[in-house]
Amino acid sequence: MAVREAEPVGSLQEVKEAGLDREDLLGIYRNLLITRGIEERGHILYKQGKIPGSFYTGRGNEAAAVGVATAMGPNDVGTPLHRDMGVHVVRGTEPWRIFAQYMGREDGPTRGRDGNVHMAIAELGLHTMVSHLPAMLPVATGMALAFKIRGDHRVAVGWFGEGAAARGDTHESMNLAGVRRLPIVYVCDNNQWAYSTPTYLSYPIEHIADRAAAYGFEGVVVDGTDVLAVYREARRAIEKARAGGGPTLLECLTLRMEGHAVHDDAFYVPKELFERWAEHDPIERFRTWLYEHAGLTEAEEDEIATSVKRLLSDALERAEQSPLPDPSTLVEGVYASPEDLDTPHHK
Amino acid sequence: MAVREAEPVGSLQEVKEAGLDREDLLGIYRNLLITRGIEERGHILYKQGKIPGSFYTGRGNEAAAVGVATAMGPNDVGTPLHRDMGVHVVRGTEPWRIFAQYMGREDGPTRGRDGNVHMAIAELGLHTMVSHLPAMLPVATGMALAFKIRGDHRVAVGWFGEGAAARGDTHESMNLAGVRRLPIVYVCDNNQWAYSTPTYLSYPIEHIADRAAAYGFEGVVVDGTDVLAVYREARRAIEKARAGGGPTLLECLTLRMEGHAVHDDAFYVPKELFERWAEHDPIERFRTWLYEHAGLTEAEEDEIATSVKRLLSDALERAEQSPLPDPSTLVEGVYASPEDLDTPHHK
Amino acid sequence: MAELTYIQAISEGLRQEMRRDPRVFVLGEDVGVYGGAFKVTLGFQEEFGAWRVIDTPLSETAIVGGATGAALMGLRPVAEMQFADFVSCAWDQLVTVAAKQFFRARTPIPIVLRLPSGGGFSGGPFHSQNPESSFAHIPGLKVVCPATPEDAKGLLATSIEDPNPVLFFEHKHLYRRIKAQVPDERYTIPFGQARVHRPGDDAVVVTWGAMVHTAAEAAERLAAEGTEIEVLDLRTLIPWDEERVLESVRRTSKVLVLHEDTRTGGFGAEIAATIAEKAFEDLDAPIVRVAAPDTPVPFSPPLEKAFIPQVEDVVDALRKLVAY
Amino acid sequence: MAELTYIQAISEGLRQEMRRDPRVFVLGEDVGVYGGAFKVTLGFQEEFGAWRVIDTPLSETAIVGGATGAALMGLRPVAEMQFADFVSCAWDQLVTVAAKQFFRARTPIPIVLRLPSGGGFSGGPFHSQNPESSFAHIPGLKVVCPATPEDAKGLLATSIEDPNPVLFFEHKHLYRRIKAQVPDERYTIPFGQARVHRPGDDAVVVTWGAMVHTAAEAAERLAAEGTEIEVLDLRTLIPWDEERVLESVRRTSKVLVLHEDTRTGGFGAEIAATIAEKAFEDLDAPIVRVAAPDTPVPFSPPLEKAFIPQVEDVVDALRKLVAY
Ligand SMILES: Cc1ncc(C[n+]2csc(CCOP(=O)(O)OP(=O)(O)O)c2C)c(N)n1
Ligand SMILES: Cc1ncc(C[n+]2csc(CCOP(=O)(O)OP(=O)(O)O)c2C)c(N)n1
Ligand SMILES: [Mg+2]
Ligand SMILES: [Mg+2]
Repeated sequence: MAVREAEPVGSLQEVKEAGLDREDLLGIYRNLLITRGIEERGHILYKQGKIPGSFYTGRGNEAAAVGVATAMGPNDVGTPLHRDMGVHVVRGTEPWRIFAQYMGREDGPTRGRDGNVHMAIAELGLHTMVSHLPAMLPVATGMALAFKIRGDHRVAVGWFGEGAAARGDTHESMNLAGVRRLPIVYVCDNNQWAYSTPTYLSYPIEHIADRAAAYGFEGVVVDGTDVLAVYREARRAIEKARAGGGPTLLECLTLRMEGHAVHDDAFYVPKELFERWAEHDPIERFRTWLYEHAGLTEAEEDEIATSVKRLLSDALERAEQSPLPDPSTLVEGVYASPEDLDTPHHK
Repeated sequence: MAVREAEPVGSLQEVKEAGLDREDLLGIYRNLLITRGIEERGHILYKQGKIPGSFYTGRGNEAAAVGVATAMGPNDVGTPLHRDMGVHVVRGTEPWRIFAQYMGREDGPTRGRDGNVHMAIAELGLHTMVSHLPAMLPVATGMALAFKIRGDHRVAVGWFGEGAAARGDTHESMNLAGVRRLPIVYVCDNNQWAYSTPTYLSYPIEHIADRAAAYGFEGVVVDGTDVLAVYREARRAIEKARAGGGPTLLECLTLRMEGHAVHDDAFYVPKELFERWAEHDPIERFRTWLYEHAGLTEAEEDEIATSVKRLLSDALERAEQSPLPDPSTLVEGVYASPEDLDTPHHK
Repeated sequence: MAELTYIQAISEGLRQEMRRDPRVFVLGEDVGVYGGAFKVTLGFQEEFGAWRVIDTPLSETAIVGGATGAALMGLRPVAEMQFADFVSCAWDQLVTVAAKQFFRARTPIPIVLRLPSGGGFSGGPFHSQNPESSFAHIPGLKVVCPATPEDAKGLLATSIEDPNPVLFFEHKHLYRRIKAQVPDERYTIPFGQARVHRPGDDAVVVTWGAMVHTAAEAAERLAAEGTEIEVLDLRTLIPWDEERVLESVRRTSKVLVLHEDTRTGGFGAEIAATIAEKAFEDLDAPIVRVAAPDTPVPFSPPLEKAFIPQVEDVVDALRKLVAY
Repeated sequence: MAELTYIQAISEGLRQEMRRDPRVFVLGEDVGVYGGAFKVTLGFQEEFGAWRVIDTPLSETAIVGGATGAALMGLRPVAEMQFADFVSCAWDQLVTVAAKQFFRARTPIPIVLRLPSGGGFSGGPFHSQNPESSFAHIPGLKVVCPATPEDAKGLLATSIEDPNPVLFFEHKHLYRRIKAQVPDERYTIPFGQARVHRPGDDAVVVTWGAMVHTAAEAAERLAAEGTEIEVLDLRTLIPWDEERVLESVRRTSKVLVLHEDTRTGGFGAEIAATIAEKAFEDLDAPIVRVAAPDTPVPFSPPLEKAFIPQVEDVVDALRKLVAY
């Protein structure tokens, strides 16, 4: 079973068929700007010494993250990773809480227990990553198992990097999902590098998506800088899963446009590669598309840019007012109490 | 890359081309008898209460094990499993030591530290399995890595079952071997059952060998009851690896002709399946072939059968004289001393 | 009330939970038609169907991760490891994801892992281990080690109710060796409450799992000599009943900590260390530990006998302790 | 002699071993061109080539299993985990294969795992752990935790020479914070010999890794008050220098066990339990443990400060101990 390489998206008509109206498109654009904006501001905060620990961004991956998340249904769930800020944004995580998370404040989703994009808001259907890659894939697979057991029409989305594809967790997850035809979409953020490791040292085949054949389901490769193509393919895969068609492995091809983390200048990445991919900046690309196909006006563009700027400035301000966690609370909350199961999920 | 399904072996000429003369063929036959004989005697010993713990056999898998081992070169190494008694036999493990192992005696290869076929003699190029399946695949891969690093013209052979194919170890091993084009042959003993689990609950594709494509190397399916076909395919794969051609995944298709272990009556296996495969008994099949293609005479057959019987009786007698281990030695030998590295391997 | 073996109590208890709560489901290798390696779930698939008694591929990581994900979605998975030894293949899922998720995200992970553990039948290095101490060191996990049929059933119900990841160690050597009257109706036994298996004032043995019975036998022998030993069964290691242990130590002034797992870094060290810190003034003798030596579990009977603490070992150690 | 940081000492030591012994090679994620996450192997690939400094896929199991297999074939692999935390992904290979293989088969597994461990820089729950205690409980593994540049180099050489699997914990917080004169030539430091980091007779702190420096600072403060605390650096946990610890306990009669890892079931419990058993009569006070609370390692600075034992915590505990 050969992998399918997805076509780019051409026309507004095509997009309409995929279920997006003009407002949705502007919403996607806005989410792309918020996504990048959060990480750019975070980077500045980090340089200002306001963010402890390390700092990661998903520059170059915004369209892949936003595209997939936009395709998810309201009751679908996912386990996004460190390049997938866009997923949190699309699902409605308030930016001020993300900044609070970065800064280790009490109002971050992990209340200072964890940092970076190691966070998620369960009420939004997201569950926080762990560092150990891709240990959340078996968990996402278990979510899909729960849906299958209960007959829920819900889908789980599990993200992993092309580097982490090498780990056994990837295999065990996809095999179980294949055997049980679980409603799950595996999304590979293939940004061509795993820290300093190039793809040919991570895997010996052309596409990670080729491996779907090893588990009896479909593999699709999509240009991860084309938000609409990502959306279309993700939606197809999600709705197929929802309809009982089993898993899909969707590989989003991008380039990690910065170092692995802020401390890494990515000296090992050929300059020309950066230059080449800079021409495919996902946000630029979509803006151009909107001008060409959806009649985006400069006024609209400005309005969105301004409102995003304001959103982020307000968020930052609010986050900085969030207190640091109280050390006396540290030992609480290692174990859940029965009341903690009083959630809609656990009824 | 589709998997290749190997042809059965037809003629003596074909076998000669594969490097086996008539004496070799009789040797293979003899090894098949020894293999089955050891396990049959073991089974009796077990019923007599002379073997502690549990007991496993590889009935139905003798040709697969003997065929692969016969194809290995003298300096090649391997990590055979619980259905692969034939590998130990071919490599020269003395039957009396195997019986001693079964009975937990001092002269078993693990000196009573471990039981069953959890044993191997390193000097013969074999390294003992652990129960955790298939945790020896990464180890076998590491052996191949050592050969590659040193430029040795040696090959590692790693065995796994179709059930254990689901574990992450399988994936991590094959991926590393594929990336580094290591001199290794992965042999899948596909006996259609993993304990009580049928193949369709273990993996969702037709052949385990199809997965070789996920790692950029060749997959081959062979009838595991045809010792000569197994030999031919194993030899091709091993010599390809030796020549720098990288890994091969060789799947030997058989049926596990008994329960998972002695306590299991395999009630869950359809009777007709057993009946159908009983017609393909690997030893019967090869005996018939020898009569038809290699002019085996009844006298020869008797001679071999008698000598094997004697070998095993003597072995049993000798094993029963082996002492039980001295409990006062238990705490010795958890840690190696520098002298333990005074072996040809570690020079 | 019915007389049940330890394994029947587990099986009955689990069936009762599944009848009571449709969210409870079982997953593991060969748990369906085969009923699990030890037949705990025999007949379950017929009663509850193939989607509540799920045969998985040979994939401990997928089993534990899968249980974790299903728990996050509101189900109550009870996952079986075929032998406790194989949980090593899911170590990362347990310590990295399940143990830390509530602390980080406040999303509870109510999963139970059933872990047939322990030696005594020549299972060898990979079918005999007692890995409870490794997990007891990981904050976020709970560790349960019942020693009797009543406790096995009651603690299993509590484990399934508990909103945290619970490692439920079932000692294989007790499965069919011990029987007791077990209530028919559902009941729970709170975690962290030790049980006096046998009263006594001359010294106390703190232990759990199969060693409770070894200790009791040793105590019987000493009783014949006029020495009364208390046998305290911890029942759960995380949480463990520190208070009750300290009470016994204060009363008897002499304590022996006994476990089947290997000595160095075993959970017995934690108990001894806690006593040494909190009941120092009450001790009339050194705190003695009796445990397996620091080796893998050997296969051959004489070696295994030398490995697993025997009644005589405990008797000898207690005699010395009482005489101190 | 040259003044080297702790990390330079490791890097120099490793380079020296690789120059000396062609069987020694390095494997791990990003160890080649990038020189490893902490740059320990920077420039190694240029010097030794791509087949002695091997960039692996992101596969801890393949790394540890691969090292094991290569060791069985006569090489001397030094495997790097990017952070010690990630060794959880290779737990099964270590406890099931590497730890037990010599006992079972008498085939030594001379591998070294380099494990950058420890917190203090807001690394959060997955980049700050000290998992040495988990491994110290597994018979067959050795556990090394150097606290100084000299020890880091010397113990690394010993680790590479050792015919067993060695877990070499490098404390990240020491990497660039401490410097010392380190001999240029190769030298080894025997396992199982504690080192007196600071002499004293009023009480002894038994510790290892970064906590040696915390203890030393605490001891300095108490010295100003006229109390002399011995700081004993274990250097290796398996084997650990029981004799030397007992000697100090007998001399000072008061002991505090300190570690950065979490308290319950940490290796401190083993040390305390051993002392409680073997030096009971020599103790003038309860055995005190100071360790991290039983939580994952938190990210936010005030929480992390509350988690990792601080100099003040040690000072307070020592004051109470000495006054007991
Ligand atoms: C199990 C594990 N080993 C090592 C690491 C350290 N590490 C963090 S990110 C990374 C590279 C990941 O590459 P990839 O999966 O391609 O994701 P990307 O960062 O490129 O998005 C590594 C090795 C880790 N997080 N988890
Ligand atoms: C990691 C692990 N989990 C569970 C088991 C228990 N177990 C022993 S053999 C077996 C089935 C193995 O099936 P397969 O790999 O097909 O090998 P076969 O026994 O059929 O030759 C199982 C589940 C094990 N040995 N290792
Ligand atoms: Mg990547
Ligand atoms: Mg099988």
